[in-house]
Amino acid sequence: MIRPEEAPRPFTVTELANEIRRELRPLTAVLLKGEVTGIKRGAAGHFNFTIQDGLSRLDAVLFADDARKVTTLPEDGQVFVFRGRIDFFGKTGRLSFIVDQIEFDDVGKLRARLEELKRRLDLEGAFLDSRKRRLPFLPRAVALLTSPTGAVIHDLQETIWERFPNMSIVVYPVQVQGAAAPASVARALRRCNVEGLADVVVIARGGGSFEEMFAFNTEVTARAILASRLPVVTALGHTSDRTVADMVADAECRTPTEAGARVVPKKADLMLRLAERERRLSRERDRRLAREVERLQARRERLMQVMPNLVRSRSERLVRARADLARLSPVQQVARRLEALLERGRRVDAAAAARLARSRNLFASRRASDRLDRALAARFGAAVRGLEHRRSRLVALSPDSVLSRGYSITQDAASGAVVRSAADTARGRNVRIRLGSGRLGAQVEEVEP
Amino acid sequence: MSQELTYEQALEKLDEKLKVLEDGELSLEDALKAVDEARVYLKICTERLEAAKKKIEIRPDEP
Amino acid sequence: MSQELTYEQALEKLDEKLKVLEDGELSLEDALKAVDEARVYLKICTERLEAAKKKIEIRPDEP
Amino acid sequence: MSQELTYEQALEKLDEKLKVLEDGELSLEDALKAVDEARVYLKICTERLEAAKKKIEIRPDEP
Amino acid sequence: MSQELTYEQALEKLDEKLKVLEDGELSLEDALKAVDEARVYLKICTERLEAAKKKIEIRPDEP
Amino acid sequence: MSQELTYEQALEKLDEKLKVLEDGELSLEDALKAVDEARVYLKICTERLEAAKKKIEIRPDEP
Amino acid sequence: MSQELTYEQALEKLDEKLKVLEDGELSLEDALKAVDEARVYLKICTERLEAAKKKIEIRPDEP
Repeated sequence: MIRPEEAPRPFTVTELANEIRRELRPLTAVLLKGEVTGIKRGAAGHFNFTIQDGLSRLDAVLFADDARKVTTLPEDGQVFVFRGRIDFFGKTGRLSFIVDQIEFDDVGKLRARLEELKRRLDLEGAFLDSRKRRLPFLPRAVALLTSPTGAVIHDLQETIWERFPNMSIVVYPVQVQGAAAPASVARALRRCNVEGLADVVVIARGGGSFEEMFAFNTEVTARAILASRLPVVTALGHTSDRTVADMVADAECRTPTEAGARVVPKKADLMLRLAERERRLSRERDRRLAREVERLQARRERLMQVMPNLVRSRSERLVRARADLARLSPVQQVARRLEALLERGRRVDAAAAARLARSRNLFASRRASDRLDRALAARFGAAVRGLEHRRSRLVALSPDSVLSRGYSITQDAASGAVVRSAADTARGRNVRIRLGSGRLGAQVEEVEP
Repeated sequence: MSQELTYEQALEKLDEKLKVLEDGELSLEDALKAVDEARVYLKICTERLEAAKKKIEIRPDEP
Repeated sequence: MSQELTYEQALEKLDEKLKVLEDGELSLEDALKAVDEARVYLKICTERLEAAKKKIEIRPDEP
Repeated sequence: MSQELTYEQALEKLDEKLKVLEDGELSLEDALKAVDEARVYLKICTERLEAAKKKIEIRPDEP
Repeated sequence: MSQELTYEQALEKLDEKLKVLEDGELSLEDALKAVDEARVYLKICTERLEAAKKKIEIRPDEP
Repeated sequence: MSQELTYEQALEKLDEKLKVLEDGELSLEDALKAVDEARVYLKICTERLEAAKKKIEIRPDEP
Repeated sequence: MSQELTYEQALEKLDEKLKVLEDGELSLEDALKAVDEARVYLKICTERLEAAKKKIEIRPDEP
């Protein structure tokens, strides 16, 4: 559009060229299908080629930056669907189609090649969980393989530092798109492993079409990931299809944010958990000590209990023994024996009394005194009777017997001669006269012859 | 001497005298003498007996 | 001497005397003597018995 | 010597005496003697027992 | 010697004495002797136990 | 050696120690020792958390 | 030697002593000895425990 105030003045060529450029600007993100021809690689890394369809042709350029991003590089004779814009270069006066994306016209064929690669890798066991490396729990640093230009670095860094404020991040800038991408990724991975600055690798990009993601479906990338010593996490953006890189990676995330959370723990959580462990440790230690204190206390109590028991049972034993001794003390025996002695004493007395009684009876039975008296009486009786008898006989025999009749006998007192006649005596002589009873002594006074 | 005769001796003497008297061979004087002697012996016997009696009668309650 | 006789000996002697006395063969004097002796033995026996009685009876409560 | 007899010995002696006493074969004097001896042994026994009793009774509260 | 007996030894001796006493075969003198000895052992036991008690009771608050 | 442990290894060791401690089968000495060791691991863990420096390093592709 | 016992060893010894004491098969003298030994072990245990406690109190906030 020419502004009115500028209308009267003629364009310079440059002005017109610029005008043309401006006018062409709406033709951006144009999809163009055509065959490639006359491809040339420039020193700055760009490609120049022509896109034709048999009737028409357009000059096309793929700048180095874009060349690194595209899924595949154009090849002569191949038909692609290019995305790009039309630009006019005043310097050369040529109209060019500036390619920023290249897609295979025949995606089916590409997918078939991809499936074949997956099959092979699968056969090798490259997808097995068992071969996958474990992510470090807490990496010293995180290596990030991504495009240095995207928002990926920022996202990841934000995520990681939010979780772990003092985490180191080592960025390995790589091409994540385009024909050079697989080699770029593989080289960076090797460097990561060699340099060992980080413990885990995140390969990230901001997503894209099948073609844009194609670098991550190449065998070169897959092999590089498989060969990595360090665990590899993919974060390739919101694609519906998993890439081969995702499948061989040790962990697969959708976004850099997710990957950041995956590779770095939350420091605060870790500290909480460490604090929790410390609490447990202290608690265990305290519990252990408390338990020991308790155990010792229990033992102390048992010991304290055992000690009186030690004496108690024995004291009881001695009390019993004392009672037994009192019971067995020969008090009863003594009493019994005293009783027995009394009995013996009685027997002694009884025996003595019996003996005495027997002697007395025996003695009494003799009636010695009576018998003595009787013997005496008998003896005297006999004697008296014998004397009486003799007395009688003497009286009978005595010449005196006549005297009782009044006769008397006179005897000479001196000679005892019986004076039978007066002449036998003389006067003055003493005579004795026997009478019937008694005698007389007399002196002869007269003699009468 | 007669005092020393025992009762038995005196009784023997008495019996002797009695026997002589009973033989009747004696003169009157001898007979009278024998009678006197017999009487002595009789007396001795009697005394002895009395003495013994006394002696005995004293003691029955004594022992 | 009689004091040294035992009760049994004295009793025997007493029995002897009694027997002789009861046999009646003794002279009066011997009889008297025997009676005397018997009485002695009788006394001994009686005394011995009394003594024994006393001896026995004294002590029942003593030991 | 009897003071040195044990209770058991004295009891044995006592029983011996008792037996002969009860057999009744002893003369009165021997019996009396035996009674005396028996009483002595009885006394010894009794004394021993009394001593024992005292000994036992002294210590009821002793261990 | 008895002072060197342990509680158990003294107790054993005490039991022996008690057993013999219980068997009742002892003469009185031996029984009295056994009672005396039993008392000695009982005393030893009691003393040992008292000593033990003291030893134990001194330290109630000590471990 | 412990200095070369990763946070995870140290944490694992710490957890091992904690587990045996919590199993409660250790002797007191071993438990205290385990507590000490656990603390060493705890310290390692803490140090590891602080070991990293907040920085971003760009390692441009060497041609 | 007992000074070189660990807490557990001392505790084990203590338990051994306690067990025999509680079995009650020991003689009085041995029991007293066992009590003494048990006390020694208890003391060792207590000291070890106190030492451990003190050690901990020195570093209460150390990780």
